[in-house]
Amino acid sequence: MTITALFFASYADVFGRGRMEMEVPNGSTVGELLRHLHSLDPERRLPPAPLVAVNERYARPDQVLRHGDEVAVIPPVAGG
Amino acid sequence: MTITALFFASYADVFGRGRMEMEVPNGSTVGELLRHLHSLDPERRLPPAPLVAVNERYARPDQVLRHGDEVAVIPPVAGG
Amino acid sequence: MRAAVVPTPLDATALLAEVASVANGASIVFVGTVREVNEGRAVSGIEYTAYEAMAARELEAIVTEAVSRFGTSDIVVEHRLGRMGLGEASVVIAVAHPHRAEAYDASRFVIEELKRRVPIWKREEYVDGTRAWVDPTAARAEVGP
Amino acid sequence: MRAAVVPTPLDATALLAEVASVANGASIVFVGTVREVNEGRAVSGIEYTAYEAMAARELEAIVTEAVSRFGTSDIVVEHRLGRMGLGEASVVIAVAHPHRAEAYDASRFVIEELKRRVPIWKREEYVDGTRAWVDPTAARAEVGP
Repeated sequence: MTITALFFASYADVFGRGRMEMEVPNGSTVGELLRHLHSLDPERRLPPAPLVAVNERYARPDQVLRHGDEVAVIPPVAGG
Repeated sequence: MTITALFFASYADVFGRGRMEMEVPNGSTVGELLRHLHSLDPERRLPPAPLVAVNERYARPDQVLRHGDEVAVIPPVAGG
Repeated sequence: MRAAVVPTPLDATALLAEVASVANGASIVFVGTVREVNEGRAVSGIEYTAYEAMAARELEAIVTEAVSRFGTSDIVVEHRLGRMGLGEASVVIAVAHPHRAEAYDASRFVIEELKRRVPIWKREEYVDGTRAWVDPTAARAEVGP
Repeated sequence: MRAAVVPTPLDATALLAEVASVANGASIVFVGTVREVNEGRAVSGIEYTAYEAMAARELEAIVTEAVSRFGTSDIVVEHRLGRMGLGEASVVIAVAHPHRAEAYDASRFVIEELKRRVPIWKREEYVDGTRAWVDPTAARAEVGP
């Protein structure tokens, strides 16, 4: 299945882009997607357990992804 | 000696005026002035121990008054 | 820093501008206004009176204490006297500080101290035509219509 | 109640007017502005970016929580995105309530929750020509000039 990964702020610098369409196995979890992203980041600039939002809501690592989900990897927020 | 007593808000209603020039014995204290004021208020509309300011500063009952002092008897404040 | 007791309408925007500075990251403006209901009674207006010279002195003392306690000199307070209708502002406190926690604390300090010790009084006017001095320490005494 | 993420300059006076009501005795406006110094470094400006759809959703969720928790619907928050110079406002929170204690608490609640969970980021620009993403949870990562 396909999901869309979004990267913001310093994490967009890590991956050199803000958006990535990705093929992942059916039934993948947020945690499994993060492990895949870590494998694309050999310099370990992404922290071990970044915040993740699925379809604009914060998600836990065990949340199961579905085809078409928008998965945002969220750096420490600094609004205000 | 002479002092000026000031009455504000509901206390001005008690004495029917906001200002009274008063003769008091030399060496009178704030507490003694209050006892005198209570004697002028047979209906007991003035509370037993109102706040008092002497020359624009809050004063204790044992403060000794001097000729020319401005003594304000201050109802519960309600600014803001 | 500045403190004043004034007879004229207050301008929260002007006070906000007065404390603004590129040294500050947080500005807070508190505005106290006349409410249409107080303790269940329908209010039509409030008249504020003061022991003016002492009120100005106490307000200044409070601001001076806040400046020293919270570490910013960007604090301005104005209290209006006279009759105010519903929604009109009786007091405005503007505080700016490099950091927000201190800005909130300083703003709160000024209004709480003001209510505790500045010699200002208010007489509420009710829609039924009566009026009464407000005594925050007790039940109210009624005064004629 | 209203929450928005906007690209345009903020107007604290307009937000104050938006929450005003004769039902309220206290209005508080919080304004967050760009400071000239942060953690010892001379700042020339800040660029704010966001996950915009989620930021708007989270801001609305925070305001909805505040409305329910503090008992007033007179809460408005706007966060600006884009580049801001020194002294410019990045966020304005206006709250009005019948009573001041709840007004202060609601205002504080909104800014603290905003800083905790709304997906907005800032990149500071320094007078030495460098810039860096601000990470409130750690030391900063430097990014080129």
